[in-house]
Amino acid sequence: MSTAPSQLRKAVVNVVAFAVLGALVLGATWLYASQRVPPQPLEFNHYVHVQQLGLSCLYCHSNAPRGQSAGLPQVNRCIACHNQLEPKSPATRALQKYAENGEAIPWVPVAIQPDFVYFSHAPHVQRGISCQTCHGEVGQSTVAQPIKNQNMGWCLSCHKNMSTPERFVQLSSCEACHK
Amino acid sequence: MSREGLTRRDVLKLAGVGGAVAAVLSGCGPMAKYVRRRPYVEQPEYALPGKSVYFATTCRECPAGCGLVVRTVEGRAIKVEGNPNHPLNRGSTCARAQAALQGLYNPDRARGPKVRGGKAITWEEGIDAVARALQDTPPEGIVFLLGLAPDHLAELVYEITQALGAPPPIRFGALAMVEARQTLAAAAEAVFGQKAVPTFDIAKADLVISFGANFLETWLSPVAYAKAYGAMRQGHPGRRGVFVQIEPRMSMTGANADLWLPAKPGTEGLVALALGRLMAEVAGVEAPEPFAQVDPAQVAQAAEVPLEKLEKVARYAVQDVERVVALPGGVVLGYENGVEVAQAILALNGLLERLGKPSLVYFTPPAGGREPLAPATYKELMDLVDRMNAGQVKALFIHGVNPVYEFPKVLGFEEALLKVPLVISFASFDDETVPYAHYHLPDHTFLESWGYQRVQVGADREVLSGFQPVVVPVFDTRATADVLLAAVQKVGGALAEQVPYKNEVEFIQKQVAEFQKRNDGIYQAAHPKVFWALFLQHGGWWTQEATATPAQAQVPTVQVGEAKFDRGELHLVVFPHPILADGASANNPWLQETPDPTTTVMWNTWVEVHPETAAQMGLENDDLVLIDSPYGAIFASVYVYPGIRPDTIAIPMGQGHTALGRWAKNRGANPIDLLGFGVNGAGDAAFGQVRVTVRKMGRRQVLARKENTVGVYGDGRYQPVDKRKEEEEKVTSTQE
Amino acid sequence: MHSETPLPAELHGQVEELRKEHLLIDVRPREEMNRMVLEAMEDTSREWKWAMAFLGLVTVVTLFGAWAYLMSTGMGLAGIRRPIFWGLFIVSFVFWIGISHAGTFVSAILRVFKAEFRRPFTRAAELMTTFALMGAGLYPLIHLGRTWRFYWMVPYPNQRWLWPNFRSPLVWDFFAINTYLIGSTLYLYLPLIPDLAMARDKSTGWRKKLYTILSLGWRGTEEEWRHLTKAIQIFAWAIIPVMFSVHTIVSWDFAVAMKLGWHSTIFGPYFITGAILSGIAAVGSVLYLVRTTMKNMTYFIRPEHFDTLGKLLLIISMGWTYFFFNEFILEWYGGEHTVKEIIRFYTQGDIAPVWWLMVICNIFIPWAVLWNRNWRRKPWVMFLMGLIVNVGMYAERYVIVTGALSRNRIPFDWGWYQPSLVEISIAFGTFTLFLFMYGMASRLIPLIPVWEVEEGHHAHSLRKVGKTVVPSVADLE
Amino acid sequence: MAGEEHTKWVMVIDLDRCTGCNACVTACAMENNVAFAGEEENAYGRGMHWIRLVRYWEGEYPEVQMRTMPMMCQQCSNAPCEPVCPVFATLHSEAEELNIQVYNRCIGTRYCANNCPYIARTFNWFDYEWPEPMNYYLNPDVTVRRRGIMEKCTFCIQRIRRAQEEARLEGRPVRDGEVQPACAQACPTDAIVFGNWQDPHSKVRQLAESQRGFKFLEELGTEPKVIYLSSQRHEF
Amino acid sequence: MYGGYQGRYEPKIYVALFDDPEPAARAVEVLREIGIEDRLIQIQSGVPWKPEVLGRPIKASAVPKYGMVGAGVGFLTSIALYFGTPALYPLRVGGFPLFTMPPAFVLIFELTMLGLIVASFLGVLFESLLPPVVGKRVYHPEVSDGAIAVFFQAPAILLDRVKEALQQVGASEIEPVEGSFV
Repeated sequence: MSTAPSQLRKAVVNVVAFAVLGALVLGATWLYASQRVPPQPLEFNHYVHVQQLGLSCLYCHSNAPRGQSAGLPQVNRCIACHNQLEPKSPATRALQKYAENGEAIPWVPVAIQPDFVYFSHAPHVQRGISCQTCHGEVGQSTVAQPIKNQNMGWCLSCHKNMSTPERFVQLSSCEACHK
Repeated sequence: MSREGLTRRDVLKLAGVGGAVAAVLSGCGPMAKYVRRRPYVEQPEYALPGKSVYFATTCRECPAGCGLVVRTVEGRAIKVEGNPNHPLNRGSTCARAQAALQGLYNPDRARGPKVRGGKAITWEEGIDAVARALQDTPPEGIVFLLGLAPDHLAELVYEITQALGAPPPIRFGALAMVEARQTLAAAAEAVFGQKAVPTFDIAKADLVISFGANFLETWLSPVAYAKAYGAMRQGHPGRRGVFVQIEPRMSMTGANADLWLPAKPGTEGLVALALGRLMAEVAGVEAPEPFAQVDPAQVAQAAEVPLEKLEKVARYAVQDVERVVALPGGVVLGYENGVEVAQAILALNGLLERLGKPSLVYFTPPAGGREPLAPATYKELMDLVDRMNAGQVKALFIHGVNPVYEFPKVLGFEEALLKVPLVISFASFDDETVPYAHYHLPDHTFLESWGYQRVQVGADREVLSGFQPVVVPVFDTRATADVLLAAVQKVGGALAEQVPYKNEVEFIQKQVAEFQKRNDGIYQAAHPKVFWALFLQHGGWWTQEATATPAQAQVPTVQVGEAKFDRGELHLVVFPHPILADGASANNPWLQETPDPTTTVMWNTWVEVHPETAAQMGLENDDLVLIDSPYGAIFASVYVYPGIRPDTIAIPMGQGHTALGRWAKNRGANPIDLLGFGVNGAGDAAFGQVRVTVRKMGRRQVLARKENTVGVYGDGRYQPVDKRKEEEEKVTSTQE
Repeated sequence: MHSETPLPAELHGQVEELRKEHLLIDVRPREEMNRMVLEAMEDTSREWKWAMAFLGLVTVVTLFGAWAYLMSTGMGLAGIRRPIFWGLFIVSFVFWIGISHAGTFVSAILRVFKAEFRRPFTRAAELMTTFALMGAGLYPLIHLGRTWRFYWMVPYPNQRWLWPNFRSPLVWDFFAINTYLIGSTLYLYLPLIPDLAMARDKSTGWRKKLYTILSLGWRGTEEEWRHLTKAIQIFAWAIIPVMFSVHTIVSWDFAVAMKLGWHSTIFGPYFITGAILSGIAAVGSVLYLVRTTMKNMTYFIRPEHFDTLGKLLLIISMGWTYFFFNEFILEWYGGEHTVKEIIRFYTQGDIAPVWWLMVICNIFIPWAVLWNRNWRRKPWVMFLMGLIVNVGMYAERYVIVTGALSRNRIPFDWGWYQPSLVEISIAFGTFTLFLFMYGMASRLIPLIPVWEVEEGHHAHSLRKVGKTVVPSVADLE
Repeated sequence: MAGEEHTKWVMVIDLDRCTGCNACVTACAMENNVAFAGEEENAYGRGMHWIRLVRYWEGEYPEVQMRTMPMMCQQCSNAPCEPVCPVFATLHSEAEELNIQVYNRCIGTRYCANNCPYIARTFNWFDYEWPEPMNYYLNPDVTVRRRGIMEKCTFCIQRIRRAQEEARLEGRPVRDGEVQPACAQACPTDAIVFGNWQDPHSKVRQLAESQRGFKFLEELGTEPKVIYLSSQRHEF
Repeated sequence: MYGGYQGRYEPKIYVALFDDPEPAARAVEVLREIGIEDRLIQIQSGVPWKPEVLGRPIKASAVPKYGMVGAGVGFLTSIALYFGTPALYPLRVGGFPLFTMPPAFVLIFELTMLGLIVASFLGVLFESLLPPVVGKRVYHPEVSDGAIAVFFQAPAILLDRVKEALQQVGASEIEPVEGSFV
């Protein structure tokens, strides 16, 4: 007779099981879809350059305060130091090969904007936003890693937090980034 | 963007262009889908990723010489803009200049030097071939066939031919043929005493009477004229210029007229004289000699123009307004009596001057006092073909012109070309002439080139408009001037002494240096390098003040006579396509896709037929017809066009390529093939005397148009097709 | 149980008369009806298999194949062009939404009004609703330029800070169609449960397993019946306004637009009437197919049904004509230039054949034929009428969607529309999809609601309970 | 930025100056990466032009007269295209008072295009190609649209934003005439003028107050931001 | 629970089949007279006979309540969506105010109806405990052929008395069945 409570229990178990399964599937999809660390042509170590040697980000990514993209270092900027520093290491040899051939190093960009998003470094850097705000502590890691969840909501929440409501009207207007 | 700001700020950036462009191409942009991202090997100081760099240069899509500013980003040319300071176009551009980037980045461009048959060679071999040609050919057997731009190359070639003792280069182009520049110059000599193409200052005019001149489309300097047209209409507060156009087929220019008079072809000169006589009558003075000889009523009847309209125009010109100008152009110069017709029309200006009206005609002072090499006449071209056929031409260099396409078939240039033992083409594209060339040594397109153009018409001051490369060459092409100079070096000896330039830039710098001494330019500099940098930065050199003065017009004695016509049913008007012009850039897809202003047709050739004529012949829109002239025949689709005389059909130039690339090839028809031999007094082609027969082919070939095919006639009220036909039948039956 | 007792000879005429007025008076025992329905359902003959295989194949090719081609290549494969941005897809969408009104109308409205003759074919009509709606629901997806982004219309929390625009009629559409699809599917399913239980009890093998799952353990206890009948009542009342809202909102897709020829206040009722017209016509056609292709169906689906449907069809056709007249006469009378152009285009322009087809199929032929009782009672006539009216209604949607778009305020940009092969293929594919789904369903679920038919048998019998007399089954409260 | 909150971009088109030369059409296409569709597609009415010249013939030969009118998105204040979009792919920018189209948000219902009384919108029927190296000229400031989405004139929003950014970095308001859409920049007769309505000294403001000014289909209540100056004709 | 028999006999469920509602109703009456309460009787049938006809207690269904609750949830959801999302993320279209009432009614109506419909359906399932998640429940397959099955739970000691009484009112057979009522 008194089976109703056990039925309910079973129903609850069913629902919970379904929810967990769904969450697992969705989570796996999200993990799959999120960005992962790409292999680079040269093993550049950000930690050594930034933390140990104390180089500023702008030394290599010199275009950030002036242009749209921060820019990737030219070969001769690397060579300028590496002619003296560790000229024998395999990575430096590979670097020299690029320099001798006059080729650009085919760096694989880590922080990628989709085609339909227009982001310019200049206005952000000129307003004194540090590189770490968006790119995280790249200097702490050996290999540059993409920042998770750098999506539209992330941009908007930052725009909202860092501006006045009047200014946010402009900063949240679609055409600010989508042209 | 701030154009003023840029020119000031980018002085230094532009100064070092020569060496720096080499590294520019390996840039990157955010368009990941289309362009690979790569860092610079050596980043030019002026090129910041994502920042635009602007280069001032000159348009070479037609010989006018408008100033451009090209926006580049990371070594790629992104957008052509007008140079706001250039005295000719003042920041504006036409459609052709806008689409020039599609010529620059055209996938169908010639990608490197070749010999006949398509085998690739090195530039060394190519230069050797040129050197051998210059060395081994007897000088009188060397012929340079050049287009109307660029002037620096023509001048360099002129020096080379002088040094060799060869005949001077021949400059020609289909556009020049229908513009009949020599006719205009000849007529101007008779009226203004100066043998050059005059500029008509319509900006200041209260009344413009144009006889066939399509000055808003392709004529001489269209952007400058369009600029002036805008000023004429609404540039002066409280005073709106009025515009009368007299031509058999309503061109885009005519479509903008307040009054469009479709005079019978061949009567335009008489209409001008009648108009002059009427003006004199209104003014109450005795009509001068050429005007006195006509009877306006008779002329109006012969020209099928209402006399009352002519009277009103005459009265308006004399009584109501102050500044009046009359200009000839287009098809009215294309009769055997074209010079006389032009004189009659220009004489109106003389008459008006006698009636106390100010002159609105001036001659653009040639830059540096040096007239650019005048274009050749049709007659000279026929002579050239004769010489080729006679085997007198041993080496033919072709640059900037596509004779197999642009010259009427009836001239026999193709056959003559086969008799020339050495033909070298410098075309940037694999055009129709290239297969006949033994060597194809492709030049850059103008956005990769150095050079200058001496502005000849449209500017009120001396203008030397400069070109500079805005990007590094996309393909393995080389400047023709450099090739010639390298060959000259190779030949050495007296030739090298007389033509002592190391390269093209040195030659140009030498020419430009002449202007350093001038103190009336927009800039001065003591050091040649700084002057050169300023020259590049400004996109040329011109004087600060307008120096052109109004030309005093005479009233010459003119016997207009009668225009002669071939046999045939209908008059033929061959006009330069308002967008494609002569078709040299027909492979720029956006030029093909830009609708024709009057018909909105894109991508094809159409035949304009008057609705009545079409009804009589049973033709409807898109019907394929065969157009047959005594000299050739083409197929094209009918466009029933309300703005054309019933006894006339019109076909635009620009299409009908059999080569030139994927977007131009096998598209439409080339009406130049219909033209014949006739020349006028100045030696220009009498292209207006051709008459044709039209035959229905019983097939339809639908024209791509922007307009829809219903509802655009009349006030836009839709009529079902069969009903319209009924009405047309009614019209024809009442006529019978 | 009612056993079949031989009737006295003198009563035959009387019974015949009764049958005409109250359908299915010649009752058969429940076992026999069960057997007949199951026999029809389990009749997976070779012909049926071939037909299903063929229909399935054709659907895969013409609908899904063409859709995949369209999606991978671009909307340009369709015949639409500027300024006619909507074409056959939207036409088919509106058409199928219209068809989907039949089931609800026949089942819910007749249920609410306790029209007894509905009983044998409510399920056949409800199935139409569900499948037609599924077909219709495909079209908004097919016609999207970027189908793979359709989920942006769904309101769900996301990182973009963006929600659907609830002011857009397309979002209303989205909600209305989903509500209607869910509602009508549940409305189909609820009365189906007892019949599935019946099938469970009487079948073996995989069918038994299937029906065990589908019947949800239905036993027919008093509790279950109480809740089920209550729920069916609620559904019948609730689904009617939803049905009206759906087609009204579909009509608002057009009516709210700043588009002459669309911007009409009469579109809501006009579309609903048209939908019911096409729906009822389609019911006639489908019932004919069911009756002729399935076993034992002549007992359940009878000329009386066709007769009644015919009367309905005639009435609705008149209603439609009334709205049609309103729509055109008023716009024409108003005399706005562009509207006149649109009407001229309808009646004389390129689209005129379609417009006149609509008038002939929706007015002239039904009016001429359906007055006649003898014609109405002939199933094949009603089958043809169903087809003709549906052709007419397809034409109506074609005219409204593409015709009005062909004329606008800028004569320079007028145009006209020609459907492309891909569009026609997809439109055709939904017809075969519908037939395929219906054919499959006819062999998988009892197409006749046996319990409702039996309920109908008892419906008019009053039972004495103690001292009171009550109707015996719940429905006749 | 002072004054920036009150920008209202307005375009004035002087039909008396306009010759119908179509330079604006080409300029627009080159600036905004507008695809070329080819002959067949254009013959079928699928040109991608963001701006077109609407042309009419008036009168009968020989009194026939051609009228042209450049027609593009009128950037209506009450744009009929906006509310019908289910996903906010086209909406009103409060910052610029412009009607904007967000390509990556568009799902391609094409409702906006049906609802536009100016027929200003074009649809990407296919993925259009710029064969290498023609893709080099593509403007990096403008999204290259893929198949299945709507596009339309944006008043060259990328130029507006660029000028604003430059002005802000230099700490000054945007000057009159500093922003020019590609069509206005190219126009050989200066028929198209662009500027900020809120600036009482701007050229557009002065021109727009001309007696010749009118807005196309103004009676629909869309409040377009393109003001046409009617053309005139001297009758002989 | 079972009066004096409790603890001495385990009650079992039996079924009696009837063809018509009248005998079934009489059977129910007989059972009640014997002392078997209504809650120990369950009737299964192939058509929804009215409880009055079968002499069973009349109960109201809870399904409408589910429906109301569902409608309420739908209504609140629609309000939250329609007024909540633009308030959080204001986007302007077509010169419309941010909150336009006429479109709100559309959304409110649709979601309310959706809530009503779905909740009513779920109500049927919940109230009838469908689908079964417990063990075997009493059932007789002849129900689907139109028979009326009267299930009753009675201790064995009463069985003979019950059988006799039921056969008097016309039960075709009385047999024990496995399973529970719910």
